[in-house]
Amino acid sequence: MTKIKTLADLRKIRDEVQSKIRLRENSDHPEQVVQVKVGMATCGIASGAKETMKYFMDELEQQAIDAVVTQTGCMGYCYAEPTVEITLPGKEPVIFGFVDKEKAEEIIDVYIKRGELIDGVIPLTFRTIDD
Amino acid sequence: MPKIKLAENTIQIIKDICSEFNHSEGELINVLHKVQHTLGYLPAEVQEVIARELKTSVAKVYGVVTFYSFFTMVPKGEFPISICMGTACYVRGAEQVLSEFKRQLKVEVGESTGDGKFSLNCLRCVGACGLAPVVMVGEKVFGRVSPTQVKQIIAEYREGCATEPAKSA
Amino acid sequence: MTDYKIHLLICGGTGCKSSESDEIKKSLKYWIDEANLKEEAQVVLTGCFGFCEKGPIVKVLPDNTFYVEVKPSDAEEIVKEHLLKGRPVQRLLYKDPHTNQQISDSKGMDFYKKQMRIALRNCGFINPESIHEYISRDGYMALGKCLTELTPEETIKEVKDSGLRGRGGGGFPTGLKWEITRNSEADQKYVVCNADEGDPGAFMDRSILEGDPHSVIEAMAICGYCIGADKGLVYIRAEYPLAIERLTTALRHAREYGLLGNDILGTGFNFEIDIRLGAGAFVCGEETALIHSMEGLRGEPTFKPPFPSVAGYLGKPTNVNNVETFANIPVIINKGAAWFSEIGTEKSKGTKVFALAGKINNVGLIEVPMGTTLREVIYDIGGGIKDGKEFKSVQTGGPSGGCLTKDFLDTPIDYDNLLAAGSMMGSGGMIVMDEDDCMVSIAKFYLEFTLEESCGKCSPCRIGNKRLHEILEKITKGYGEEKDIERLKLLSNVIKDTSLCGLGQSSPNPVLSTIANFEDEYLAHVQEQRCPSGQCKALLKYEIIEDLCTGCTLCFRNCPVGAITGERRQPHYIDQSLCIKCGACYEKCKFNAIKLS
Amino acid sequence: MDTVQLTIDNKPVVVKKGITVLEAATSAGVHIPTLCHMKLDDLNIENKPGGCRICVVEVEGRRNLAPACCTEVAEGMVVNSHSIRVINARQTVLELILSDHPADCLICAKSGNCELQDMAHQLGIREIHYKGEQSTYREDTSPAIIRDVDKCIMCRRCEMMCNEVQTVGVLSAINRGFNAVVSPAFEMNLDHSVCTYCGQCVAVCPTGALTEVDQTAHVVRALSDPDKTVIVQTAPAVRAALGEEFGLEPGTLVTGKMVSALRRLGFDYVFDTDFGADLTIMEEGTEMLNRLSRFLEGDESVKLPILTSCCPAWVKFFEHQFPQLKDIPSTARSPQQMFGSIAKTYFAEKMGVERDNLIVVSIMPCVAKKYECGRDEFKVDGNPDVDYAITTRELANLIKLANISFDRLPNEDFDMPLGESTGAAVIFGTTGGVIEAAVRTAYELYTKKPLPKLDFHELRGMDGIRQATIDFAGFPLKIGIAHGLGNARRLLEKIESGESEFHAIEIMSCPGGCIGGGGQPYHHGNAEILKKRQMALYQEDSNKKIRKSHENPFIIQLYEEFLEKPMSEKAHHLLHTKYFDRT
Repeated sequence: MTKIKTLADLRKIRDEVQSKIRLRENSDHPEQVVQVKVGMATCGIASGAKETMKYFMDELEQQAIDAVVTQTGCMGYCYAEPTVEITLPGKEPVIFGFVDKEKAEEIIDVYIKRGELIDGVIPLTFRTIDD
Repeated sequence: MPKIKLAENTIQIIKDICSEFNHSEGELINVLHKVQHTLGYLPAEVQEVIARELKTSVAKVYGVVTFYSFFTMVPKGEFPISICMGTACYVRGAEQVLSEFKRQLKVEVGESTGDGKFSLNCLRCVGACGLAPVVMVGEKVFGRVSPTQVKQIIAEYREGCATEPAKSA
Repeated sequence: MTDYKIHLLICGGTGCKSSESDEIKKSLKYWIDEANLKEEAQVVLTGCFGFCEKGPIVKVLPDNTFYVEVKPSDAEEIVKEHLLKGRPVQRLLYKDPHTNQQISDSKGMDFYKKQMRIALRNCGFINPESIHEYISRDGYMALGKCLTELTPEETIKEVKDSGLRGRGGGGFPTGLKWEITRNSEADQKYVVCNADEGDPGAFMDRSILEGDPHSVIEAMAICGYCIGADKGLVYIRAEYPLAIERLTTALRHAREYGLLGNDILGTGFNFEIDIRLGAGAFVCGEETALIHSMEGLRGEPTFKPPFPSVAGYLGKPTNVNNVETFANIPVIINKGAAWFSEIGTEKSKGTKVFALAGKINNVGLIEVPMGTTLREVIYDIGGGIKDGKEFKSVQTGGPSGGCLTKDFLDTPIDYDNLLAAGSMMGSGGMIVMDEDDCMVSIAKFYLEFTLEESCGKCSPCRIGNKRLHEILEKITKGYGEEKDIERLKLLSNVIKDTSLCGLGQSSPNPVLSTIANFEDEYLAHVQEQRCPSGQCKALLKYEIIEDLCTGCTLCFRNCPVGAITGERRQPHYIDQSLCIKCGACYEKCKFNAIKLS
Repeated sequence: MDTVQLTIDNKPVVVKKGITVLEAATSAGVHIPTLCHMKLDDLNIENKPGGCRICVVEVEGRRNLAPACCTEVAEGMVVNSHSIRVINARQTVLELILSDHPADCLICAKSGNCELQDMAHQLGIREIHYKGEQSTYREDTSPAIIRDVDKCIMCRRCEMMCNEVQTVGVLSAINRGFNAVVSPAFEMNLDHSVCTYCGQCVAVCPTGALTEVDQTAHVVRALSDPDKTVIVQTAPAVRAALGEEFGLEPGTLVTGKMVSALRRLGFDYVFDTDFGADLTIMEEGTEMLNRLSRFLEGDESVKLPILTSCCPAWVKFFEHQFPQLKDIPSTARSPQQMFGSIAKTYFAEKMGVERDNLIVVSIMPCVAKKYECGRDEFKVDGNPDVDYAITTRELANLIKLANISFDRLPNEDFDMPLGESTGAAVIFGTTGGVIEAAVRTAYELYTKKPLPKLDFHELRGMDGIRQATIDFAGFPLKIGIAHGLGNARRLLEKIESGESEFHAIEIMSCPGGCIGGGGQPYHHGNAEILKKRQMALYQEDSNKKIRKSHENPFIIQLYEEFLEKPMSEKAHHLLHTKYFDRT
């Protein structure tokens, strides 16, 4: 890793990362990837988020679905842990609650592969600093 | 208190940890953490070595060890059981779960079973309030535990299927 | 890939479920089938929309139409009018109470989203172990701005103007604290982040450190710049292994990128952060106790003044803020004090994170603007009380706070209002209680906590709380007298008035607030030896209903103390003087012949 | 001088900036009650944890009551020390403390001297409204100190004394909450610890949680045994403090009354430890001169400085903490032990009493002396040179027990020969006194010239560490003095690091020396009392006809008849000792 020596360096890195993300989000390119974010705070892990994350990684790889599975912090929906956010190419992110193996399987089969929403979607209930 | 002589290599481990923290008295709590992490507990003899290495009084070390609930002078059970007594768990029945564990294991909080398999402790909020009441066995979290499940949880560990313990939640 | 053109989202949150979500779903499906839209429209049950007072809610995608208070009988009209003819059903749209205008596109009605995420802005969005993702969301830009564009004084002014107050509970103005520490002359100063979150049932700080550790690092560096410190310490609970791990990773990345260390961003500013582990002592949340703990001592508080901002860690000026306070700082710098101070109430700016838990449907970590009412939090965000039970009380402020009744539900949450209501903001635990909770037992529960966590240094806290607890114990065991209630009040007030630190000064609050708000429950305990919510075991009475008892002797055989007598095939009888209320008979009886009163 | 003006109980007061409300109130004649707070002016000893909360006052504009002992005065502050709110709080807090305290005042060792008892009286507590569990602990009986921890009120004075003043580090607060208490590590007994038995914890304990081991019953039994000859020796500091127990002004010398009281108690001979002190000077002074002259001759095996060894707590301190230095202190026994040794040999022989039938009792300002007389090195076939060491306080109790009106007693003289002493021996009781006595003798022995003046003011005072250079006829003798073991530690560390060089050092464990010993009448935090006792000893010294130890005629006689000369083989055997590494 190279050191960030000036504010300009920092801005450059920010812009690079942002454009990378934007590229991933906005491009209509068919090869673009599905993004899977698993809430991996203590509450999530206590409810089995690690197993859920592993399942997504294994299953998506086995089914040759181009996807990036990452972890994130607490989404706030402790009552519905484990929570997973799926972003299909060109679409708004969708959060699912109570994602155990069965639910993950359903998410892959129905939502990721077919684009059909399934029960258990958690609507966003908050505004952010960007709103 | 009977004096146990510590093994030479145990003393060396403690000395090494103290060196790592520059034998600084101000690092006492960090030292205690690390030693407890390594040895499992902090018996009197260990505290004496730490006091000597950090050039402080053993009374002071003992005063610190007994102040913080994280430090223990007795070894924990093979399967340490912790009941979350955070408010969220309390209002969802943690107390009943705790008394069931006490009844089943025939131990009080802070004690270990005779066979050394289980020790029982309370802790304050695991943070899995959505799963209240919560019980931890080792690192494993059991959520929404009811008193009736207690027997089953214990049985699964006792029968030695600890590698694949009861399903959580 | 099936491509539905239309999605109908029905709120299936536990709160809404009781209002027939399943029926609505069934009904919608029926009419969609009838209309031959099976291939076009899909019905999906969702989690809570956070607008339960207007539930059940049906949202139609992609046009974002937001229907409120939908009944199963409305399904036909929604399908026929909206789906087939493209005409939204006007009467089901939300009406703005001020303008009386109907709002069809939910994008224009974000106001129903009661939450506003500032401190939690990155939690659940970014990978906490990726500094890149943090940077992509303007991470470290605030630090950059301070170091290159603002003087420390200007930065402090920004923080002061924002109106940010300490989120650890006390609510001391953050900017002022920074200024005082800046003005203390010393060769060395320290920035301390208090991450010793100890309230039972609170996990705000842990979630921030687990989800967005860099925001705290960045803020500490900004604070260091402002007060003239080059060293920061995070005092974190050892019980938070994941938070420690994520913070350690984040610190390493920040160092590797030169965002910590010497000559940060080429400005000549040096700043380094170390981690200090707590070891399980709630009192270490008090800043002087925390400092002593970091020095390797027993975490006993000392009298203030001198305040840590004058003489703190190793006797040097030390600025202590908690995690959530720090997490707000980068946003304030980036978006400006004016933006921040727009949010909240007159004296409490910004938002507050709460760990919402207890007898509530949507247990979770929430962040709301100051001024949001308790009702909005409990019913809209929290989805109401679990299992359709009656709301009884909400407890804020942890062991230092109080229990508020439904009379306070419309109180806008801020520091001063909660204090005036007899509770306090605290660090952000919010526990909801229902009709089954005994308020005397709740007060006793909190005192048990204080008792265990009192450091023992000052007499009122060490002995006074013990005595308070003993009186409560006596009451819950059925030996209470009416004068005990007066005694509780008197002793509580002296403990508050004379204790050395905040822990003792606030420890009787749960007792005082439950007496103030639920005196009738106390009276029932002491006058009638009765626990209205049936929680106090010792006050329960097991009785055999003669008509239902078959005389099977099962209860007789299971009673551990021989309190049950009776002939076979004759009704049995429980001797109340012998009964230990273990409930074994109640559990074993196959004929429901044992009643509890 | 910066001042601030404030109002205390409606009275405007102008005080120095930076002082506490408590100090300001005291200066204005308002007596705010305190319990945990203790301050010994001039000795840099202060305990103010702000823990007991008895001294709370109402400060206008503050939400909570403020502890007067740690609240600094501020301009315009309005303080009310006795509003109904304050009185109610103060009484309630005291009731709480009493609710966790055994109510056995009638039979408590501290009864009549207990600050908690006084407080209950002062605040008019007539009922304890709070009842509940009381903390109970095992009683710890060591050779010198009893810890009855049930009576601990967590004032932390003993902990402060043990750690900050004495740097012994045996006591610490342990546990927390209701279970918090002050204790040695692992709640072990003191005799398993590095405790020096200096007794400063006992000296400051406000209640009966820390007391000395009471041996008065043994003494009474010995006195009533017709087969025993019971002799008594009294340490120099006792005569300057005993009167306080009978209502006399601190600093009143009661030597003559003390002697007559002891005689009335039935002691067969009333002797003076001062005789032992003069003997100590002969041995220690000679040893010092020996080492010094060998050092000056270039003998590299000689270790300097020489350290005094009269104080048993100091001896135990270096045996635990500085065993590497155990060769430097003088090998001379303490005056108590020299006296005992001579009494049970020379005197017993002279009187024709069997050793077993001679009981030596010593009256000491000290609790460590109880431990010292029990050390194995000071026993012959199991029979100790000194049988019982009782404190000044215990003596007062004996006198009361014997219905003696102390203030009406005539002044009587010590018995001879072991009752004769010099002014040099008297000042053994204060810091600086031993070394001054040693200098008086060593100077004359070394220079063979009489001293031009006897008072060495440069060696006197109350500073914790003092140093002075005495001109020994052209040779500058560098002297160090430390009182309080913390000061001793600092001095030793300076020596170890080579920062300071001394030829001779005097160390006393207790602040002020033996006048402030753990067995003295309780000073209750008043340092003036210690100073008055010190003045009394210097007064006694200057009143004495003989003021140099080597001029004590009976000492001269003792050497002629029995010991031959200082450091002789016999002297070595009877008057010197050795030290042990106790780590």
